[in-house]
Amino acid sequence: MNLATFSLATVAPAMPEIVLLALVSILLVAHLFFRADEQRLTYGLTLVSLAGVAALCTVSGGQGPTVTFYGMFVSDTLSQVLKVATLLTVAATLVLSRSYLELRGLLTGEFLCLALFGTLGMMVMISAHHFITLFLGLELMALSQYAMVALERDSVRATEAAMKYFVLGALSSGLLLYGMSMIYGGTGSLELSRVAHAIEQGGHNTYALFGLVFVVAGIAFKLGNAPFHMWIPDVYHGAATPTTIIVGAAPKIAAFAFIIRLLTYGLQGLTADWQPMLVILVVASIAVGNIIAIAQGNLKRMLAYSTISHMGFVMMGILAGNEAGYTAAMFYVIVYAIMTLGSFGMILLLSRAGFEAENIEDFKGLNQRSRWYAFMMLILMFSLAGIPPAVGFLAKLFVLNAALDAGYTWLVVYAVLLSVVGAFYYLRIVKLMYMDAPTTEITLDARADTRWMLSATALATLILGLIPSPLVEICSRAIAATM
Amino acid sequence: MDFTLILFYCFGAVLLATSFLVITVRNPVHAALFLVLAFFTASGLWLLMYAEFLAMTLVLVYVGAVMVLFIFVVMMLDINIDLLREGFWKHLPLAGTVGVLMAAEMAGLLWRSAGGAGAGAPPPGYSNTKALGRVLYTDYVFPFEIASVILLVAIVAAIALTLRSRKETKYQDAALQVLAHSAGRLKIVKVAPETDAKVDGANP
Amino acid sequence: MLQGLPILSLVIWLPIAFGILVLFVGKDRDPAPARWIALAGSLLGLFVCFPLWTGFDRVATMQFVENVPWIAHFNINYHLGVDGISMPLILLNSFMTVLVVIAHWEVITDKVAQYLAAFLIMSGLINGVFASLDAVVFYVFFEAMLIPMFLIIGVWGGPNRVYAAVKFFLYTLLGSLLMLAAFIYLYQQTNGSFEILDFHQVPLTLTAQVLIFLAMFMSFAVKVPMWPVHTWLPDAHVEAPTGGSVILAAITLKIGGYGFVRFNLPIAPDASHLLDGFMITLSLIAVVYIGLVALVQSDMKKLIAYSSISHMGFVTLGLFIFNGEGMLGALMQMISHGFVSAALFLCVGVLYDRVHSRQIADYGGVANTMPVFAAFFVLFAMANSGLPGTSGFVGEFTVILGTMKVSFWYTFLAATTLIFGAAYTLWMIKRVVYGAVANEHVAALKDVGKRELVFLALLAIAVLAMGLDPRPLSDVMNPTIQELLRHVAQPKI
Amino acid sequence: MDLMTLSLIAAFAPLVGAILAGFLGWKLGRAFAHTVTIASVAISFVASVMAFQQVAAGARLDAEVYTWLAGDGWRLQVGFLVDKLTVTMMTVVTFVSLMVHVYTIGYMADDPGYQRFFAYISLFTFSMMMLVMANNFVQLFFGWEAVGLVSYLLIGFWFTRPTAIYANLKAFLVNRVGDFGFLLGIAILFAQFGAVTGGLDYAPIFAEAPKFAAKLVQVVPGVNWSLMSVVCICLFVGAMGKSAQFPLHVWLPDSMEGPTPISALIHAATMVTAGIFMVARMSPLFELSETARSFVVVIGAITCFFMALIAITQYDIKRVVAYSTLSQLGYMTMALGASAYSVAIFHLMTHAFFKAVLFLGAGSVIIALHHEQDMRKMGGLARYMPITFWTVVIGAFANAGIPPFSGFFSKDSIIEALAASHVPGAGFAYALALAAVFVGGLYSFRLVFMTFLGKERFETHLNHADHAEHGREHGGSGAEEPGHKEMHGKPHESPWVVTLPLILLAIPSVVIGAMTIEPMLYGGWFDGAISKTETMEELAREFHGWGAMVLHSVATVPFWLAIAGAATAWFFFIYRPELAAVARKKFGVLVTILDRKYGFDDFNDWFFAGGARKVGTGLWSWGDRTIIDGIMVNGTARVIGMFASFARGMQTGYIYTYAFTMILGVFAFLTFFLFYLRKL
Amino acid sequence: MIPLNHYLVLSALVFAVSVVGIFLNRKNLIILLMAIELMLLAVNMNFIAFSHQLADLSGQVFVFFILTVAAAESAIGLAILVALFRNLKSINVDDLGSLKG
Repeated sequence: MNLATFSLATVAPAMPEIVLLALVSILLVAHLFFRADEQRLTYGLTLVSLAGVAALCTVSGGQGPTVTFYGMFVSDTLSQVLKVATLLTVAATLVLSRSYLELRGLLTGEFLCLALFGTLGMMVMISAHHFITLFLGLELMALSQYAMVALERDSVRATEAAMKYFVLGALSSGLLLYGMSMIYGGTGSLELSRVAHAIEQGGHNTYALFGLVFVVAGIAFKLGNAPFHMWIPDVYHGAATPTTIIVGAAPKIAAFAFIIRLLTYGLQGLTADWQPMLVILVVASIAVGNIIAIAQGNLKRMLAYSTISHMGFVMMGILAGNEAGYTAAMFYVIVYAIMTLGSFGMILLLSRAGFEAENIEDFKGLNQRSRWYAFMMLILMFSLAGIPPAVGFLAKLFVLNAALDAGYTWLVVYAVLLSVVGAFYYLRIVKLMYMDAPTTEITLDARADTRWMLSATALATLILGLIPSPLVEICSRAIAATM
Repeated sequence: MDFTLILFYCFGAVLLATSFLVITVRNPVHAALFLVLAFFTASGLWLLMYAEFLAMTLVLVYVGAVMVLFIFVVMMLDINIDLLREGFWKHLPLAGTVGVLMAAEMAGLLWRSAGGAGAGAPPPGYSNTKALGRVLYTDYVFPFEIASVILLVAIVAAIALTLRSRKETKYQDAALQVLAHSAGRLKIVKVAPETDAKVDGANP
Repeated sequence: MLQGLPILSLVIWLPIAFGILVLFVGKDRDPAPARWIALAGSLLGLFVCFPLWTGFDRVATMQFVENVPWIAHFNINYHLGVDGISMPLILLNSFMTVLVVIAHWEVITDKVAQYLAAFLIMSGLINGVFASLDAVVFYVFFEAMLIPMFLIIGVWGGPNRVYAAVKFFLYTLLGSLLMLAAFIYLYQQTNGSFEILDFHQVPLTLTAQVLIFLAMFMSFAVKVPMWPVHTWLPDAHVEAPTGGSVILAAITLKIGGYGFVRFNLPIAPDASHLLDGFMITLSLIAVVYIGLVALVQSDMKKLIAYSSISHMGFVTLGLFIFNGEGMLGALMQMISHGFVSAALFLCVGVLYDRVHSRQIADYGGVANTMPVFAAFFVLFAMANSGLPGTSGFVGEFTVILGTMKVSFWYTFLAATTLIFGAAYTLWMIKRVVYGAVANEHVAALKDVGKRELVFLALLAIAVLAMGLDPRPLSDVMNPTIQELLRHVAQPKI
Repeated sequence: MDLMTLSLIAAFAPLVGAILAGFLGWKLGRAFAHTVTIASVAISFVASVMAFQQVAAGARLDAEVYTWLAGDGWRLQVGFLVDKLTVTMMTVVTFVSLMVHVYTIGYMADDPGYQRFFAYISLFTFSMMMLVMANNFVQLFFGWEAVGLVSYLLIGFWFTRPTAIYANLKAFLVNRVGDFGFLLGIAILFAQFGAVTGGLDYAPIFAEAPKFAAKLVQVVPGVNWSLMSVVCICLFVGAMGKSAQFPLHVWLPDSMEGPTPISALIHAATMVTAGIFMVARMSPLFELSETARSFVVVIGAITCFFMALIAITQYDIKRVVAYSTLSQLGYMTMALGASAYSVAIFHLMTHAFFKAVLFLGAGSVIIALHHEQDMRKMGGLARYMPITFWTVVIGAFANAGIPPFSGFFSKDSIIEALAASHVPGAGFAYALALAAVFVGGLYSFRLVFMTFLGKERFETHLNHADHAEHGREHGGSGAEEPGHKEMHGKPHESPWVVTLPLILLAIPSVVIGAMTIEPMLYGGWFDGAISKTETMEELAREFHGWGAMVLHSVATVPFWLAIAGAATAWFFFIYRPELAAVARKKFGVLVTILDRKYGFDDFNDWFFAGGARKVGTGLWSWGDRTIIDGIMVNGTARVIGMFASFARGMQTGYIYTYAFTMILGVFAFLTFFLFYLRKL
Repeated sequence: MIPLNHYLVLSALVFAVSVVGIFLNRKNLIILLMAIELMLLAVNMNFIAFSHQLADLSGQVFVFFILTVAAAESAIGLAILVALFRNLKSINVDDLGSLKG
């Protein structure tokens, strides 16, 4: 064992993480020196950091998987793409929520630093090649998020949500770890490639199978699949809307990476065993998400339930167990992140000082108040509902295609039927915006950055719907490089 | 049945009993103390597996730090203990059934699994701590760094969540005082005089 | 003049581009620019359709083909082309869009730009539906079209518009999603092709065919609509603004019929043969049952809506008797119904704009105050009852000729439309147009203005021209029909 | 000019007239409207006469104008068949139409819809020409429906009258029932012959038909019917509708709501005879099915006799004539059934003239009395309007079949044909025909006597209560009519535009029978157009010239029956007018039955109209709204909604529920693996 | 020596007890946090048992990290608890029900 084995070459693949960590540390110290009304400097630096790291991601990292840090860390096209997506999502979240946070005094250095720490956790997860890094990345992300949810600390709702999130998150971590321990016992290794190798060599492996059950449960929790979904509505609802986006958008990308690394790479040999479990998750998620969402009057809760159903679809792509399925799921999850940004961004846009526009009723007559944003919301809602030409449709199409390819015809039909139920509540929003009279005459006075970012996300769903090929290509290349 | 096995059963029994008590006793302070006992027995069990470093760490970190924190918080939050046990028996049957069933399923499954004699004692001169230390800063340097970040996050989070300036405390901010000027304090409002037309309109 | 241009793309995207332009240019305060731009857009849209007619070779192959990869990874191509079945429908749609723009002029005063944009965009999307040769592209247009229509019904509709709009949307969505599942299945079967023409060729087991047939049936039967999935239509029609009803009746229903021709029949020929009894039964129920239901409607639009269902029953009947007469009749009926139902809805719109009621009971003796209008209304009513010399006759007659080759009793039931169709239409005419002036509203009516005269006259010319000389149209359709019948006759199992 | 050009001119000139009058009439005025339409119909008439001459000289036209629709191996065309049958019809139609056009100038002088009316009748002439000149079934059907359309428009011409718009709707729908059968017949022809004939042209179908004479089809499974019988009966159902044969006759009396000129033109002389013409045209088909002919003869007999009976009890002058028309159409139908097609056409022609006279005469009376139609309020008019009187008398004589008026020849030939026919039902028909001759004499002269002779009742009629009662009695027919309020002085003869057509039509009513019976029936005039039949041969054997026929008639039963009818009328309405009321009371039940027209209208209103509405309402409220919308559509939505609220309740908000659910999930997975997959 | 399955069963039982503790306890959030610690203890025991069985150190390293994370976790958990208590004046699990449905 020689401590001098570290060289730039071994560290280079992890450069984005390292840079980000360095920047966060600087920020953490620096923000203490800014006056309370100068926090926009911290904010600006945060955005710059995110953008810079994203740029760094695009240049560093090659095609094939580069494993470094003694098998702890892998850099490949997948990680590159997902990291960029994550970083941009977080950056977009911050841009969207700036005015909201400022008005509520939440735009503090702590908030931004925790957001960056969470992002770092996601990046670690995305590049994980080892159970330990998977777990640590997950925890880094989760702990930051627990804290961020609770950061609105005078709010009963926020702290309650944080508590629930924390307890259930810890429970799921426990389940995940228990599963990992079993898999470790079954395969004798914690490194994913060796785990995969051991499973392929080993034939029937009770420990690994036993562990698989808990691992899948843990993953399902992070992604938000029923019956492990119950934190989602409460946390989405209770957290301040920017935090909701932080919890709801980028982490799904990371969770997807987690699944790819763990299930489809590490436990590839057990595909036939996790597929039936995923079927149950998909069936339950799509039903729970779509049906309960109908009964919601709070938009954040409704979107939370819609998340559950969307994650059911993502799982369906994974379920297919082939490259096309993973590509579809990846496409779906990225698209979903964009749609989440947009739809929650609308809530931010409509909110004012002392007013949360989170009830569905608040969208009444939006078309009269602002044609443009009503239209943006329309695109987003139809995208979420999976109606072309918005990209949500293509995402669903690819996933269904993969599932059908894997022989799950009945599941496809089932998903499709429940999508109709789902379309109902998205339509309800559109109906309120376009077909009801506004209850208030207050004009939308959100700041330009929020407005531009919101329009950008909404238009992105439309443009991606019309020109999806580049993203599809990226996803498929990323998945192909990993497999 | 050799001695270690007996030791295992003893520790095992105590561990199970204390864990059960942790979740059932009325007083959270008692629960914390039972948890401490559980950790101690667990550390004993780990020693049986020659994981000396971790056994020590468990005692030091958990008993020494974490559980103290727990008890501190329990003490800090003035909680009405009597209320906390309401409805326990009501929920026990369902929760118990599921728990027992699950435990039975898991235990039964694992009992059936390949027993394995277990590895023997490590070779003489082997230091568990040394071995761990060796890999921790080489093979596991990356997770190690991440773990440190996690601790940092915990610090930041704990401070951000709990540190607060009390409302009743009065601070003087000299800078603000200097910056004060008349425009911020005094506002001259121009009131339009009532016009005749209005009077006429009101009194037709 | 337009040689070498991607005509079908123009046909699709030009109206959409104008729609977006209108959306941006249009101000709620001053709708005039939006109106003129929309008119220009619709006329231009119609203009670029002309090469489709003039340059169309009367053969069965796909023409004006454009094929560009869209999503290469899934082998989805932006593949467009028209044959003798789709081309007339595109013309019909572009024509109707012009009418709708003319018809809205003084009627819609609320959110004019959005209204027009919705119609222009929808027009382009519908053209896309008819021109797509790739299943996914088809589906995109097919679904996207729902959005503007949903808004049109829901925003500019009547009192119960929201219920109607949502019902319309969900009904249609339910059907179409199952079709999507079928498309995906076919994609697997063809080893990765979404080409509709490849779907036509792929061999399938009977079970698969039946399932595919039923999945697509759900989609197109809702669109047509066939009994018993028709109940969205009366609601949607009644609540929609006039323009919405026109497009809904004249065009979107045709998509259902078109879907059967383009998908069900050639993709699942054996299932089509197996289930023809089922389809014919539903069609005949539509003709008879809906005919009777139409008789007792007290709302003019509802009556016409039910009459549409009944007439569309002829389309499905004609398609599933598998002979040239039936098929030609069905297609003719589709075009004709486009003119006639649009005309009737516009007529009701003309009345509604003046009296703000659609109830038959609120009218009576309209002919006294609006003689010119009454003449048009009666003409269209006659076309609706299938009078020879009007377009309504061509399809019904040909379908009846074809049906008789299959069964006397099918024909017998189908031909009852001669009686029912006349009964409900003319009874309405009797109560609305004829009689003494019923109330002061009717007494105060003003006859149609120049603008209204334009669209009524255009439709009247279309109805009569098609009734008197349908041959050019049949010449366009026939080669495709023959090819289709040949294809359907070959088992695919 | 060649025949094709003539045909085109004859057919389309009225269309041009109609279009000009219709579109420009409102601008260019009344004179323009009637000038242009009369000119166009006159042109058409001249062209028809020229065509007649050419055809008489042996020319024949069977040619396509354009292909209407084509498919694989079949095409449907618009084309003209001009043979002797056609030219006969063309001449009659255009002549009567021309007369009616002229007459209308007088009759409609005060009407605000003057131009519209001219446009309509010209359009009608065009439609009728298309019908008679068709060389194929499609065009025939076009004409068939087009005349129906114009009839609809004209019956409802005074559209503010509730009765008029009731009548026109009824007429259209009843006709549609007939068309329904007609269309089925055409469709069967196409289905059976289409493969060989490649379309629906007459010539190839007639040529092919004999090969199918023995073909059987199973319309009702298990029952073999002759194909030709099915076809012919279906086609005849169409004729029943258009020619108002029992039980589809109900529309014709109501159609009298229209202005009188069109009653004359459409509902007496031309359109209603389209069915007769059609069957005659189809004679090659009907000759192949005895069953069908038997059906035809029975229907004709029933119509002929029973409708004549109703005419006796009617008081509305136009309705009397209308029922008389029904009866006469019954004669023609019987002739068709008896295979005496040319006789039917012959009667069609004579009837066209004399019935036009009767209607126009009645119209003349109606103008004179300012739109009074009730015969009880007439009487003694002969002295005020002699021309009308004499022409109507001629019409009545012809109608009653008194020699040597034209009606005699045709009617007597029909009775002869029935006697000679061997088709089943001919005997029955013969008996009823004879009875109808008596009734015909009775109602014809009742009309003449009540209207023109006897006491003058028109001065005292302006009693509103009375008027209202009368209105009810006739289905409200006498309701408000423009300009009908006060009687200004005595009635006087109508202007020349009214009387001239009367005279011009009365002349052929007298002479046409005698002039044309020989060439038309026995001179082989219709050879090649109408099938030669046994019946005709038998009649030909007995025929020895028109003079002999007149002389011989004195020795036959029909003659004396007609005389007896006339005498009875004289007895009751001139000699002992008070007895009429007594007889009415005595035969109360019978009179009620006749007054109620055998209850057909009530039955139709109750069963068909009411029934359809009931069923429709039922299907709508139960089928559509309750079952499909209520249970299936909204029910599904409700169930999902209920399920959603229930499922929502599971999200209790308590951590332990959430944790419990998660653990249950894990537990389920474990159990699933352990017991279901047996993997662990 | 003690067979592997003994450890596994023991940790499974502890795991089960801790899980039951989470959903049985309806009153005291602190007990919940303790149950979570107990759960991690069970996991750790598993890892060490396997590590011992396989004579592979990585399991023990994992435990090391788990301990670290668990400490951080309890710190954050308790911080949240304190924040919650300030708002709610209670740490009764039953009082945590304002977000539901």
